[in-house]
Amino acid sequence: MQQEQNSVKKNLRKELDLIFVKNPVWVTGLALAPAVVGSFTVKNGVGLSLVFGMVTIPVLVVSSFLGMLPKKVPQYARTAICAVVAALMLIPARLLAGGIAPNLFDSLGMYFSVVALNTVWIVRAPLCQEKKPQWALWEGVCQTVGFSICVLVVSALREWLAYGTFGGNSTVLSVKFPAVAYAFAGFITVGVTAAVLRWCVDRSRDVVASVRRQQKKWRTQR
Amino acid sequence: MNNTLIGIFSLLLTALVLQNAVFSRALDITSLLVLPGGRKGLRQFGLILTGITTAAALFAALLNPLISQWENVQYLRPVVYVLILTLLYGIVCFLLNWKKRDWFHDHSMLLTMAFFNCAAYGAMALTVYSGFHWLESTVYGLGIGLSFLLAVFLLEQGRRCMSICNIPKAFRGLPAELVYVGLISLSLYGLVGHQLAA
Amino acid sequence: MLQYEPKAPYVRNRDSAFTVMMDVVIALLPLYFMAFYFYGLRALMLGLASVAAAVVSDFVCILLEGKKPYFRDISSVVTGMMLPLMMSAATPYYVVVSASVFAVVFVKHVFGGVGQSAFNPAAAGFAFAVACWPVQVFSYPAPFSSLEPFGTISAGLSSGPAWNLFQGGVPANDILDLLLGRFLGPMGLTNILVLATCLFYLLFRGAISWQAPAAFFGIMVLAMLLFPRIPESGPMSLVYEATTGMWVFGGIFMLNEPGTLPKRSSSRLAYGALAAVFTILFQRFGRAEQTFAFALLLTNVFSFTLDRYSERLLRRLRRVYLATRTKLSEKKSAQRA
Amino acid sequence: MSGNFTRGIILEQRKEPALRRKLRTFLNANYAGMLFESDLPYDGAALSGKQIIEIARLARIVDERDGLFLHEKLEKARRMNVKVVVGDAIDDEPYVSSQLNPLLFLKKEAGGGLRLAAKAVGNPKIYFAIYKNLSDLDLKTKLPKDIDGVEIRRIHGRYPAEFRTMDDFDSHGPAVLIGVCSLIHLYRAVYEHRIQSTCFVTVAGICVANPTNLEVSIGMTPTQLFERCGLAEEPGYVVIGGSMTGAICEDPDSYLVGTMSRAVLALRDEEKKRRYQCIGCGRCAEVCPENLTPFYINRYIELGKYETLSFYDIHRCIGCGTCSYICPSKIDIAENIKLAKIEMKRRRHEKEGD
Repeated sequence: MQQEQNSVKKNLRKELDLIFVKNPVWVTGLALAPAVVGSFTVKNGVGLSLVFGMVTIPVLVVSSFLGMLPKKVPQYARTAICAVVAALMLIPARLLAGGIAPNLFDSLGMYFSVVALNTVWIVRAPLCQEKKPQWALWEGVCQTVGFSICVLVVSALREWLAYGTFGGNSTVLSVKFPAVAYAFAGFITVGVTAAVLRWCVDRSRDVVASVRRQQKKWRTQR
Repeated sequence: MNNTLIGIFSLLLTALVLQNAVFSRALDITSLLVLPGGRKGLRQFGLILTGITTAAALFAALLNPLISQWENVQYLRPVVYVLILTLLYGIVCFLLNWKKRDWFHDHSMLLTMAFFNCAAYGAMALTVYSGFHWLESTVYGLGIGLSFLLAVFLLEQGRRCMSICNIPKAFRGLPAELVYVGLISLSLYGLVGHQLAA
Repeated sequence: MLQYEPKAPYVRNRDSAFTVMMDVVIALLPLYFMAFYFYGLRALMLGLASVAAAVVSDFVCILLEGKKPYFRDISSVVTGMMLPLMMSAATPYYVVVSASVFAVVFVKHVFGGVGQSAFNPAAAGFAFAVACWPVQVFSYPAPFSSLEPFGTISAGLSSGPAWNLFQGGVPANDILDLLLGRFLGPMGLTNILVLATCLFYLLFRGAISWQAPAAFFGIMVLAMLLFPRIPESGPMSLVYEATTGMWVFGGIFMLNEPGTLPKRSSSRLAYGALAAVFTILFQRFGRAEQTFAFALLLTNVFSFTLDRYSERLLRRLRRVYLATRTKLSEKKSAQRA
Repeated sequence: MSGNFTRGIILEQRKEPALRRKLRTFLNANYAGMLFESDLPYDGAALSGKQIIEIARLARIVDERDGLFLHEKLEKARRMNVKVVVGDAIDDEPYVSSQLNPLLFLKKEAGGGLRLAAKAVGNPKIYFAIYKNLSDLDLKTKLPKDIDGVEIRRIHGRYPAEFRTMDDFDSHGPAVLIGVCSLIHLYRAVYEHRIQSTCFVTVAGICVANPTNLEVSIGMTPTQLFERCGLAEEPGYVVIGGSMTGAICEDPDSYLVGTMSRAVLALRDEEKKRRYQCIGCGRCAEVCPENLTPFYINRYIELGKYETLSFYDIHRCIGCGTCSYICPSKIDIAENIKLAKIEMKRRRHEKEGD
């Protein structure tokens, strides 16, 4: 019983790493295309995260169910089923996006649909076949949160610098950098924020390690 | 005849440089940056991708007149495209699994990444947005694939150059490469000007 | 006895990294003098703001990297001095400052600081400024018009002869005015005679090598003479392009930036030629009136590769040379025997 | 003349006061007794080639160019049927004139020694080789056209000239280079049956009051030499060998000057060592006489990527130090390359050992 609880905790914690330490975009470099070009306003960022969640979570869950199929079914057939699911999930995502903001689809253009073919599920779906459905669901949620955080941070930064606004509301910024909304600035912004994240993670690791060392010292002194 | 040739050539150049799939649209940047297998793997991937984008663009152009009469076509178009890709993927995998089992076993992940990919989808979507007929869209699809190969070539130079740079620890690897690609994109900006990525 | 251990050789050249950079700074000073002569105090203030921004951001970056700050390195001063010269004298301060911050932080220090930059910082900074504020960068005040050092500019701004060329027309300026730099243009690089003097100073001092500029200017001049982009004769086109284009300044100062220039002399020739080809292509098909900075950024990508190919060629030649030499000597000894 | 177009650096020679001054002797007490026993006659003309080689062996003469025994060198040259014997007085490094000065002041011994060596090898052509630098306009000593009837060839061009000497004599056929000092010792061995117990050393440097060339007994210490020539000030550091390729002498009181020393320099600890970062100017590649790219070699050494170094042909490096000389950032490129070569050899041995 104790062991089971421990493993549950361990699993929960392991997937939580996806939010910062193993962030799918910043650290692993998956699903970069929408994060780089699509995210130049916060609205776009919200839209992208929404589609990402609506596509990735079901696909990962379905993939874990596909793991229960007999071994005779080849891997490529399973991937194809996942792709079909992803494509079908675009329809409700589109409807939902239209409900939130009518012009969201137009401002995202191609990148709205490109999210359906994001590399996160292409890489993770085969690995999710060995997982139980609830863990696949949890992983999908964590991936979505990680992706959303990245996209929201990048898009907020870019919108603020490019248009001097935040989610459409004007803020205090006397100088605007219109070029930050362009594709090249997207690359640079994602790169620099990734470096900042890595720097923070390294720093926090150092801090945690030093705290642990200190605790050990006290314990041995006692 | 001459005019069509010139038109096709200029279209190819446009797809290669002016609307480079990687530098101005960031399509497929993930496979460019994180695909394992080194230089050789990336080149192989680029070749496979070129074939796929060409075929996908051709199919999209052929299917476009059929589906454009549907109701709510803008809802269904992406779905149809992904389904076409899936179908192509299934057929190719089946054939390869049947005929060249060993090769397929080694390269199945590469193939999956190349099929379910922004570039393949982008080739289909962009040809339809631009209203090309089938020859033009095939050339455009080829151009997208070739532009990925061009990006592979440029990034190879960048990786070599960065291998002797004393890059700060936080930037090493992915972030520095992203900034590098961004600066190449900036240099191409002088050629393109600002065009909204469709 | 010794604080440190000196290593062989014990006699060293007097030039140091400081003096090499200082030569470039000295070569840039006459351009600032010209800018001051044409546009008054504002030109100098722009330069000062840019240099200050570059130095401060350089300092901050070095501290962030956890290195020791190091005041003998003045490469950021050079970057900061180059940037405003390429822009209009009426450019707002924030344009200049953000361009130099971009150049130092996102181009120089991301790739490891001085001497290791994969891209030319000044070119990237200028490209960023053009991408963000093309209007501010490319609308020029008339020379000798009084500009307020601070605050908004009251003098009228308009586009210069470079814009005419970009549009495919012939500028209406007097040739003498063009040669003396009295036309609407970037604040520091209109006078081609001063630029030529700077080139000769740098070459004479050994601060730059002759290969890259020779190949670059050779091809550029040939292209301008043979394939003019405006309906004019070759020599006239050359005069128009050389006086109004940024490529003359760029070929002297930015192309020869030591960090991005290839190291072998043969690859320097190829690099200059490649830069010229890209410059011409960007000029013809580009979407801005000054595209040299963009072309140079693309050329920088190939710097390391050119060196590598040059090295590979040299290796091959060396092997062939050694093989033939041993063969010859064997033949000789066989004859003697 | 072809040397004028080679790569390299133009160096200030700084030979002058030492080169102009007379060669002085500074010997210890037992110099007079250093003779070997032999029945051979004290006459060069009466000796056969083999006998001369035997005398060189008995006198234990060491060539100061490369540290080989003279008799071994001569024997090898005899076997190879050498066409040219060159008396080497190429002091291409600044301050050093310990071959040139004896050549000018001991003309008879040098010329005679070269003739003897030529006889030992089998009567080929003979020349002396002197370095003619592009910048030695300040040289007050007139260099003669011939020494004791032997023609002087001048090696032209920029600093690393010694490794180029062979190319100048290549047209004649195989050549052998012998240092002038060992030729003088050969002459003495033949005519006086004297064992080599002395060597020629330049004592110079900014801190030396009277820079001079000395003939000293082997086994003196640098401190003694400085006492002989006088120190203008306390030296910052002492260098044994040339100013370009020599080594630091850690302890001038106990180091023993030998045949290969060539020069003892007392240099001022002038400027504080300023360390700059590499600015990537590529001057090292411009001056490298072997046409290597020291910039990349140094960068890869710093990164520890030793496997790439063979691509840049690091084994062709002759260690002349031009790259370190020219470097505006004062990086010790030549030293780094030297250490890297040792490290690469060690790794190769380790690999073979496994």
